[in-house]
Amino acid sequence: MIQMNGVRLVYEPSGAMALDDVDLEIHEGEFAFLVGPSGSGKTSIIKLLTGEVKAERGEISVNGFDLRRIKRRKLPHLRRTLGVIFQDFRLIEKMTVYDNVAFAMRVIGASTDAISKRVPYVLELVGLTGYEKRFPQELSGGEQQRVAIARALVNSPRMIIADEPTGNLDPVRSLEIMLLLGKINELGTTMLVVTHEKELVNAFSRRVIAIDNGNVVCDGMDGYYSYDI
Amino acid sequence: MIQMNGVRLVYEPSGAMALDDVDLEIHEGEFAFLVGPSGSGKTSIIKLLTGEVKAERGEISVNGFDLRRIKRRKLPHLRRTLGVIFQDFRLIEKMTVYDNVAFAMRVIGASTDAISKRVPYVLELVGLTGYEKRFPQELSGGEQQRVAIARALVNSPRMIIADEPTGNLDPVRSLEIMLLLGKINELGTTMLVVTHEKELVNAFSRRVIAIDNGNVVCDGMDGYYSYDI
Amino acid sequence: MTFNRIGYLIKSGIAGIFSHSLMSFATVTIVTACLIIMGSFSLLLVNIDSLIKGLEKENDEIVAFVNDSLTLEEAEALKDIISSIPNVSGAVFVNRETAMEAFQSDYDKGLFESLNAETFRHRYVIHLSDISIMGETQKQIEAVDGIAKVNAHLEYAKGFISARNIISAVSFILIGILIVVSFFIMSNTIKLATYTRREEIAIMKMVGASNAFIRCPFIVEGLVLGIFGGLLAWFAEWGIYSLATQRILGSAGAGLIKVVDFSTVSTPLLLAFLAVGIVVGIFGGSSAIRNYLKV
Amino acid sequence: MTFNRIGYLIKSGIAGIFSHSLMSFATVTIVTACLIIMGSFSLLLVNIDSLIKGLEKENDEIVAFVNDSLTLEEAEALKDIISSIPNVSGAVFVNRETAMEAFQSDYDKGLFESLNAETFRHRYVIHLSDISIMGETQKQIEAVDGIAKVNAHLEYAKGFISARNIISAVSFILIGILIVVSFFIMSNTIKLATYTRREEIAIMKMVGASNAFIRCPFIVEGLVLGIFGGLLAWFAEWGIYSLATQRILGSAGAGLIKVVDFSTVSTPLLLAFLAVGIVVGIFGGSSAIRNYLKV
Ligand SMILES: Nc1ncnc2c1ncn2[C@@H]1O[C@H](COP(=O)(O)OP(=O)(O)OP(=O)(O)O)[C@@H](O)[C@H]1O
Ligand SMILES: Nc1ncnc2c1ncn2[C@@H]1O[C@H](COP(=O)(O)OP(=O)(O)OP(=O)(O)O)[C@@H](O)[C@H]1O
Ligand SMILES: [Mg+2]
Ligand SMILES: [Mg+2]
Repeated sequence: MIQMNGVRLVYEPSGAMALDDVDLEIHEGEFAFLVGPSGSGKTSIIKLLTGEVKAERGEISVNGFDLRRIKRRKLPHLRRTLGVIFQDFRLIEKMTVYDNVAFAMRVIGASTDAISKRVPYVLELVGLTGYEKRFPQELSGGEQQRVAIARALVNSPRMIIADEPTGNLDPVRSLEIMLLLGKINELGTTMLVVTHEKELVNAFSRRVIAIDNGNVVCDGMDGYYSYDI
Repeated sequence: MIQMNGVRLVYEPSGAMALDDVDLEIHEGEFAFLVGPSGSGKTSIIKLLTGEVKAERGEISVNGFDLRRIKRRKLPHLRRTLGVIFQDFRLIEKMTVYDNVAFAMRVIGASTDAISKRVPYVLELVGLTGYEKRFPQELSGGEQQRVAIARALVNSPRMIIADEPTGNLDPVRSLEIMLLLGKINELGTTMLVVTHEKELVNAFSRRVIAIDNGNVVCDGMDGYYSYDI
Repeated sequence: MTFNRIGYLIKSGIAGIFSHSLMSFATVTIVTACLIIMGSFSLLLVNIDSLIKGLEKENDEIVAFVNDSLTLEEAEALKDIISSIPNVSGAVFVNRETAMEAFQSDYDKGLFESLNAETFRHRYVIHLSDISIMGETQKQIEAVDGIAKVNAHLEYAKGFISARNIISAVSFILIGILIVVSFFIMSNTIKLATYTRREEIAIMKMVGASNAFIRCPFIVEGLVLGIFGGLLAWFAEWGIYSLATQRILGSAGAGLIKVVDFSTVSTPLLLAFLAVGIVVGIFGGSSAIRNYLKV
Repeated sequence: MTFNRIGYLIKSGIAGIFSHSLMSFATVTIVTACLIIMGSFSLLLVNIDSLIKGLEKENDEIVAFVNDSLTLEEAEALKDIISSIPNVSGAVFVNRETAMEAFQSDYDKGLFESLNAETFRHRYVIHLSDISIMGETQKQIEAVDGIAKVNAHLEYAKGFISARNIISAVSFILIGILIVVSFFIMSNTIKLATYTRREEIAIMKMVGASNAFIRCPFIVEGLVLGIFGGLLAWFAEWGIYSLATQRILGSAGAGLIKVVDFSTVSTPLLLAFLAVGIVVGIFGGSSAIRNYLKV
């Protein structure tokens, strides 16, 4: 569950205003697309939700954590309830594909047993069976993106936040991944997906939140990629 | 001008075969899309063309340079005839947007005068006026991608090679960039564009080279995104 | 924390050493290098100290002249009294004839042939335990009934004490510089080595890892590197010291000098090296990443 | 290369120092630290050397006894001959009366009161320029007509020569270790510092930059950091040395010891520091990136 009220975000030291008075509510179990032109503030919203940056003003709450008042050492607890697919992947270069995914499970204290069962399964879901021992630099762009997706899924988190999860994937794979996210959502996981893929958004008919220039400009359940209205 | 004959590429030490017996010819002034599923070998072809990796077998020639026989210290000369937009952007973190773009001009020995005229013009073309003093980490994903595009254009190279230049851009920006590349191609620049954007490929009706699993599976002038035939 | 988890943290700490091999190599070699500098200097000081102690032993002589009025027997009887004075480690009685012969042999044959033994006095040649209180001991001996006069080379004693003072001052300063500078070098090296991993750490934080979970492998890594650096430095020091002492013993002043054997200092040196290595490793490893944990 | 381009390369070299401030800071401080260690040790050696030279000056005395058969005038006339012997830096004539008084004052008043001045001989107290050839000079003086006998403390001379030999052997070894270790530390540091920039270099290569174009700013950067490190070390050494000498002069053995003034060594020290800094900077800067240029 996400709740943002009157949130303003300014990046220092450049003083660039990334978000200005954003109100947003996403309920438990909902599936929402977040769309908007390049530089409109989509990634900034995600950074706020994960506690990577702090809002200058406004209330933010994610999965019951109050981001305005959270203590630094509580942040890991919030993050463990989230599965985030980062726009720039953020894989650990010195770890293999397997370890990158397994790391997210180790962090929550999963047993070796659980890890060795779950990781191969998730890697298969994103079509990376056989790539376990590769390092990120030995993968194609799309393969790296799929490792990032696998890592976000592996803990079956309460909420998945995906920042352009299919930007480096071909149309067929993109559809597959989006269908997978849809299925996971049906099992109860809240889903927030940033994307530029007009086709996919239109085909899915879910809630679409459009943002432009740091403001929510459109928020409809009809599900059309139409931030330019 | 690109010519590849019977090219095979194997990545060591994993021994992964990325390309297997690829034949490809792209003429001076041509505009070609290169499409294919994730991990099919598109970026690998580009790495071969820029001399970043060496083929295990086969002949490659780019803009008159014989890649099989080129001396290491001649590589910069080849690369200066190319404008490459990398899938992972490859911006220099410690340089501002302006310096990242200007660096490509400094490399070829351009005068300060020429640089201070050309760089702002190219940044305007990709919609980044006002972002000159920012560092790459202070930009959104799409903005970083546009810096990479600007750097590839700034020297008006003989050939532009773009690896998913619009993967992080919204549909409107994507179309703008693609139209820009089309216009530059009309002025004589050879253009090789890797993309997953089915819509754009179909709208452009140019040559489409489809690759799958390290092989060219389809090469048609009719211009349809259809590697799955 | 479960057993599994601790095992993983230790394993990943050791794995970190290999996956960042340049960093590990540089850190170990620099730690080793600094320890070698500190160790070589310490061994030099140990040798200088033992050398001075040796010289003191050879120059702690006091001569106490016996009153002319005492008979030979009475003079000899003073021995017990003198020996019982604290700080006197030994007293040898020399009668006037022996003293004269010794005097004459110091000079040209025949120059003092006419001398009469009566000109000389019975005497005691006394050695001390601690030459720094030679003055007081001299007064105590003078206070003995039957002793006429005590000749002590107080200026030698003063010289040795000054030499020791100066050497300890110089050592103090140089070892101070070495320790400060070495820790500086080592901590900067670890900072450099972890700098390249700030992204790794940031990603770990974003995936929900707690600070302790991230820090633990770093500490294990630092510990292992520190121990390794300490051991390496110890072996290197052994080799260098053996070569150096061989060279010195082979040189001109061979007879004059005694070097401390490596076996007598090897254990404290090893312990010191390991301690410094471990402290630097653990402390460096955990403090260097502190800045990167604030994500 | 145009003027513009050279200007850019130099500018970007200096800019590199600031944009990689942690790297630059660590490199400069480590270079400085190593130079301080080397410098402190060299200054210590300079002082020990000057101390030994001073002690030699005080112990280069030879006494030449004049034949009894010569008259006072004849004995005094030998002075010119003795002074003309090479390595004799000074000869003072002492007649037998003065010699006897000096002898008597060395002992208890009255003990040798009965002595006759005739027992003593006229003599020359001779000082040398170089005590290492004391033996030969002694023989040359003995060969002078009218000289009966020459007393020379050959064992002192031998002692000083051995001391010098040992000290130079120890210095040789320690300075060798210091130089090797310091260069090792410094080059490893530069390797670490440039490691974080391998991506930057790879990107530059991919955009068409030649090796020279990439290397040049690195060399400028290394040069500036090296010079800076050298200067910093020099100032630090100045401060440390002043403090150290104050402390030593203030300690017990103040009278015994003379320290070399910093001003007499400051120029060679500065030149050496700058030279090492520049060599390490340029060489380190260019060699460390060599591996990353092969893209
Ligand atoms: N660290 C930063 N410092 C300064 N400005 C920043 C920083 N990060 C982002 N910005 C600016 O904030 C604005 C919003 O950025 P954000 O990354 O949220 O965009 P986005 O919607 O994710 O765009 P894209 O689709 O291109 O990824 C942009 O104009 C960007 O330049
Ligand atoms: N350095 C490497 N070492 C080993 N294998 C590699 C390396 N780089 C790429 N590969 C493999 O080669 C194949 C082709 O990779 P390439 O990057 O060319 O794919 P691509 O067509 O660009 O895919 P994408 O659309 O996902 O970017 C992939 O299976 C990838 O795993
Ligand atoms: Mg974004
Ligand atoms: Mg690719």
